[in-house]
Amino acid sequence: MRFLPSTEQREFARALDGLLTASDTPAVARAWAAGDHKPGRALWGRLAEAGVFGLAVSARHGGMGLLPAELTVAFTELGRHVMPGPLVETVAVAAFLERLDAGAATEWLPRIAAGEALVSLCADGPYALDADAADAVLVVEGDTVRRAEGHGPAQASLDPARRLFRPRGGTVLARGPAVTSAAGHALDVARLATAAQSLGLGRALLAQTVSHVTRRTQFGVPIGSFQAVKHRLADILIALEFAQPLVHGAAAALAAGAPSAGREVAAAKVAAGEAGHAAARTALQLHGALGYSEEPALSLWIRKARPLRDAWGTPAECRRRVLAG
Amino acid sequence: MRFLPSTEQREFARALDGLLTASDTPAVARAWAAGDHKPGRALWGRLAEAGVFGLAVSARHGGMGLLPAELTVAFTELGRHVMPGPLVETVAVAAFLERLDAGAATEWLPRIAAGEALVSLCADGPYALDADAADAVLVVEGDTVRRAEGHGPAQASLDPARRLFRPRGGTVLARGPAVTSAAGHALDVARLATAAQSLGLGRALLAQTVSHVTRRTQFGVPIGSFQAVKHRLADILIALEFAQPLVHGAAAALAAGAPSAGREVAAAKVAAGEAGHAAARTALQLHGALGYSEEPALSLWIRKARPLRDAWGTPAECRRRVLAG
Amino acid sequence: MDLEFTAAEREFRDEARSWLARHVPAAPLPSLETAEGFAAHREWERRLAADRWSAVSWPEEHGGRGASLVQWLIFEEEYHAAGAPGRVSQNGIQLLAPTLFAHGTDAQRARLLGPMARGEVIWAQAWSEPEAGSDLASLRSKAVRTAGGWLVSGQKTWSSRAAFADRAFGLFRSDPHTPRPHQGLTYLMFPLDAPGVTVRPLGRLDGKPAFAELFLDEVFVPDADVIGEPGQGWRAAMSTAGNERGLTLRSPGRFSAAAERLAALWREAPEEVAGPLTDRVADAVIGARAYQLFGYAQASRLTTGEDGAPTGDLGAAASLNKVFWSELDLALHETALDLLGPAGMLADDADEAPAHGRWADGYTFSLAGPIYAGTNEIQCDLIAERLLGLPKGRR
Amino acid sequence: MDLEFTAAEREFRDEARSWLARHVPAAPLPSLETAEGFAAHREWERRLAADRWSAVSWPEEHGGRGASLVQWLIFEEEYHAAGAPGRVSQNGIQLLAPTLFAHGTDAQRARLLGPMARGEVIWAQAWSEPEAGSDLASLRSKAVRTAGGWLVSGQKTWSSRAAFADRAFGLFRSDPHTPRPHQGLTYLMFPLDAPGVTVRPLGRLDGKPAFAELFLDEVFVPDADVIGEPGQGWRAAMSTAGNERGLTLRSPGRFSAAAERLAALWREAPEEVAGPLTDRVADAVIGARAYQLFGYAQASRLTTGEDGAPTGDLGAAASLNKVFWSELDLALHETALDLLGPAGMLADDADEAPAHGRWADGYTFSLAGPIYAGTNEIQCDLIAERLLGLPKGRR
Repeated sequence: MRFLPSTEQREFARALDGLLTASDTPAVARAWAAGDHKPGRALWGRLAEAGVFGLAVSARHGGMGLLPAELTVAFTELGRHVMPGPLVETVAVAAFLERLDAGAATEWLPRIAAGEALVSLCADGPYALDADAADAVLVVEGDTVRRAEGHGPAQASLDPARRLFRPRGGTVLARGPAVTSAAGHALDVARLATAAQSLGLGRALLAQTVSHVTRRTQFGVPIGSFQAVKHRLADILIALEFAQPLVHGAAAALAAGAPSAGREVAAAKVAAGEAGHAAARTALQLHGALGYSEEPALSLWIRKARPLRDAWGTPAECRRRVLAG
Repeated sequence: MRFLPSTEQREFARALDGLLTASDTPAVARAWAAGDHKPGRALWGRLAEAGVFGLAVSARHGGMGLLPAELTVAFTELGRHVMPGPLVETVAVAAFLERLDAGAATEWLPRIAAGEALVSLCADGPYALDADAADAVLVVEGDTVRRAEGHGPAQASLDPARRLFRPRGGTVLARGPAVTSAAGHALDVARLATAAQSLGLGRALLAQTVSHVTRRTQFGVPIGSFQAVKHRLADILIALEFAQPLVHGAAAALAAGAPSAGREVAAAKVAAGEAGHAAARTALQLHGALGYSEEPALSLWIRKARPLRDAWGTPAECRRRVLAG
Repeated sequence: MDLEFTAAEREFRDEARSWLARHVPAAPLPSLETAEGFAAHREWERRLAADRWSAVSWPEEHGGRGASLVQWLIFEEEYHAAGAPGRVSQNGIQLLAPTLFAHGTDAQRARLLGPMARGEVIWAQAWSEPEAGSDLASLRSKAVRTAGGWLVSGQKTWSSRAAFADRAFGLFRSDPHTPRPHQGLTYLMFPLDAPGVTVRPLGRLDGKPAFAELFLDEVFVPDADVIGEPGQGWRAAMSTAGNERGLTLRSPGRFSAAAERLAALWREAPEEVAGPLTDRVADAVIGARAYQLFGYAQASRLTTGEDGAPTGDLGAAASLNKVFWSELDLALHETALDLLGPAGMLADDADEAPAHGRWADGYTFSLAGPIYAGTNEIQCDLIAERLLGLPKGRR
Repeated sequence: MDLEFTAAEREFRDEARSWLARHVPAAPLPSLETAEGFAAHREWERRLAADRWSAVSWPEEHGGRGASLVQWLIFEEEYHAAGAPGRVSQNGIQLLAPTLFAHGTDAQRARLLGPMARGEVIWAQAWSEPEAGSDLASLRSKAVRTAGGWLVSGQKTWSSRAAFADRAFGLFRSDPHTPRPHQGLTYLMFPLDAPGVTVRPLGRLDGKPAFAELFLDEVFVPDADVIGEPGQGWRAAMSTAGNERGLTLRSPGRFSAAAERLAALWREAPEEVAGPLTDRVADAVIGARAYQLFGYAQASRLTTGEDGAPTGDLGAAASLNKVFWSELDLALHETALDLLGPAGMLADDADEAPAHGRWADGYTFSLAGPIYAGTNEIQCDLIAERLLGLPKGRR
């Protein structure tokens, strides 16, 4: 057993980190929030070239098969760089269509793998993320799945880069127990990808805050020399360091098709979501009024932490799942 | 409205504080834990002379009528000085017998007021505190009350000064809805007195810890100059300062016979019990190995905090009561 | 430990309640952080003032009712229970006015308090600077003596309400050569449309322009707009800061009303959601009640004193309030959002937002609580050093 | 991110599991903190050692199995899942032995490890002194050079296991004239029944004599019982402290087993008790799993390195373990007691104590976690300064 990222996985992370750093993702996220999806779609294509979306698509549809470990690597980087858009939803739809193997699979999977299709998903609550930007919105209700025809008005949330829409109408694509089962699988993939995003988001928040408290002086010293500041940041590092193996372990369980996979994914989602949320709270507190202002890029990370914690299974839902055994 | 202790109440507190300080209560508590009740009973008599037990006994039985505010003053001091014995139980039984007005009232109330009778009570769970030391043990089950004939073996708990016994046998003293109603009233009195005890215990723990961290030096400075130490102690002060008005407010509600009294007593019990428990955890942590040792008197306070938090209504039960409206 | 209200207090409560029942707008006003909403809130202040409810604790000559502290607490309870609008005049009434009463001149009070109470002049605060947040004594913006007044220059930031307000008050360095940094500061006031003032609105976390940056370039401030002695501004400001931290800014009524709404939300939630949140909801209810009773005790202490002699000033005890209410407010709103699920994050401009986005807005607001008016870290240092007597150390 | 066990690892697990199933006593042994219980636990060590389960990671020549770190983790999981007795030999095997392997001589290893593994010699630690708790470098007990060895004098306290143990190890000041306090210390060992040693048992919080005070009056320690170079004891001790904080002392297996017992308790509890505790129980289960997986990752890192090069030493990362397991353990036991209600506080000598007082005992034990082996406050300073690179300040 060697429970660490492989050399390839570490190189994949570095490559994505480099690509995203060079792409000025904060500007992409601000444009996205303002309704300008162009820079986001352009970057989406480059991410596909780097192999991100193929990680949930089988070889026959142009992908590499479902690779949960690599998916967590990719989504950690996407979270670290506050990349906007229906990222989680697109890979969850891919996992769903792969399992369902309906006609829609042939239509959408190659386009997802190639980064040509942004697909949103409404399967957990009434809303679909970024339905206005998506090329398709799938809606799962009970044992049916349909492709929505349109959507209601945007529902603004505290993270302006995450706009929610109520999907409308559409025709049924498939129905039956296969839909329910594929949706359950897609939910696990969505949770895992969201957990990884929270983890990356938390890492970025910690790094930015460490850098800030080292530079910012008050009372004649860097505020990072105050013990109260040190201990808050130590707590965040601990939370992230112990969330990470849960995320990696959940990916391994999902890859192995272990019966415990749903529980492990739920545990990872709780730990990573709470760690990301705590990191945002601490980043805000230690940046003070600067952290509470929209203008510094930090606000992009702070605002995303709580929505990610709650998306695709609130901590409460996931805790119940953990205890359900 | 003047929501502060009156001059008389402050003088009563000072008098009890003086009496208990002069009586070496830590030695009394150690003797009590070792099964030697003599010093405890002697002090009990002096407390009665000071008027403590008459606070739950009517004038016609030798007391001053139920005075919840004065009772909280007294029990705060009893908690501050880790006075052992069935203190809460004795005043709860007094409140119970006053309401019930059965034959037992005439028999026991004058002796309680005079400090001649230690009475335990089993009404919330299977055990009676200090049944071996008590002159009587009342057992309330549903709508009946009986006086126990004996008791099982001592059940040692983490606080050796609080030994629990399962009461046995006995004859029924009264039965009917009056018993249930009187028991409900006695429960409120027991909760209020326990909350006040927790508050006093917490105050003493804070004072001892502040004194310790001011004197103890490590790394060349008093450990009280470390910000992490300061903030833990500030948190305890906050918890105690905001528990206190709840305890006083609950006493006022009980005195006024307000419909909200049960809820207010429950709220006070939660806040004071948790504050006392938190104070013990912090005292332990900041005393380090000294706090974890039995020999320093501090252990008497530390060990009593959690049992008081749970006695006569755990925080969970009391929180439910608060929300029951 | 008397919690019984006097006849006068009960009458006051009845009068406030019935006035509010008749006047509180049925639909929430538009957001305070928009020009339209600001105007609507200003109009509400005018209506409050017309019936002397704008600043109940002020003397009657300035438009108040000479209400006691307990009556003020009662008014706040009724105000929040009635779901009345946020107070756009808060900076003026709660922060500037106490300083004017303590350190201002009769002429200043006569000139400034009336328009403040009537919402005609809305005040912004101008404390912080980019390099002086928690460390307020390190202010750099300066006031240079000129004929009949001062020329004020520098940059202020996180100036709350300044995006739409009329005037601002703050501290400026009038003597750069003092041995200690909190000496040589002057407390003064200026119009936000004065020559030399540039106001740049700043978005808070959710993007709403709740504050602004102020760029000041030789803004003339006449002597009449200096409060207290030049160079003695720190003392005057600290009495204001004490008010901000302590009894006045965060009235118990706000938390009692929010806790009741939270408990109602919890009772309506399905068991599987409500069950695990039981303790957190109960603690919010208990905390709000504790804060309310603590407020009564503080009011009693200020009025009649522990020993019958009024203390007049909360001193460092104000830090207890600050930490408690800000943590209570945050916990309460975190719990509310957890009860609501992801939809709780929908903002007030989402038409499907639960309770018109009130919980989301309250959450954003609560996030600032542990930061402003002296961070909670600094408050805890003060509590430890001044109330517990722990040795001062480097923080 | 491979979590698949090798064939050798699976075989090792099966062998351990089946041995434990056959040998773990059905009824709990008497408390380790009594003379009778101490003897029973010593006997259990002998039985473990007879089949080479006492110190699985040691080389075979010293009675171990040369097990890998992952195998050691597996053994611990099985050991705790089987509900096997507490390890009375822990001070020796987990704290002293690693130091002997790193800094001892072949002769010392040959002489000391066998009896240690077989429970023939039980070791106590003698680190703390009344004035040197967290600030271990300020030790005052001294070792004075004499013919063929050292004369050791002073007072040690909170010496765990010393009430019943055979020998002790610790640090003593052999050179009082060094520029820095952690220089001039010598690491040495001595019998607890040597002339000049007085052992006074000390009760822990629940009164059980879990440690003792040692009064040392010119106790002779031969050169053969010094570990490493005289005056260089700090370095050797820190490698031991690293072990205590890090991977070895608190094995994940202990928390996984406790979390499973907690979840079982929660499932049996009535809904009104269990409901509000849902999140805390789930967090204990999640925390235990996180700690287990974190252990696998650390073992991988130590064995094969992040980049294929073994790191050999956890360094400051050991502080992450220490804070995490101690807080997890405390939260887990607080939750268990809350589930059990007041009866949860009944001690093991109460015949009605739930689970034979195991939860109560575990709670008392968990209270010490944030204190010993370097308080969590100090660990958090280390994490902030060494792992996050924050500026050193006065603590």
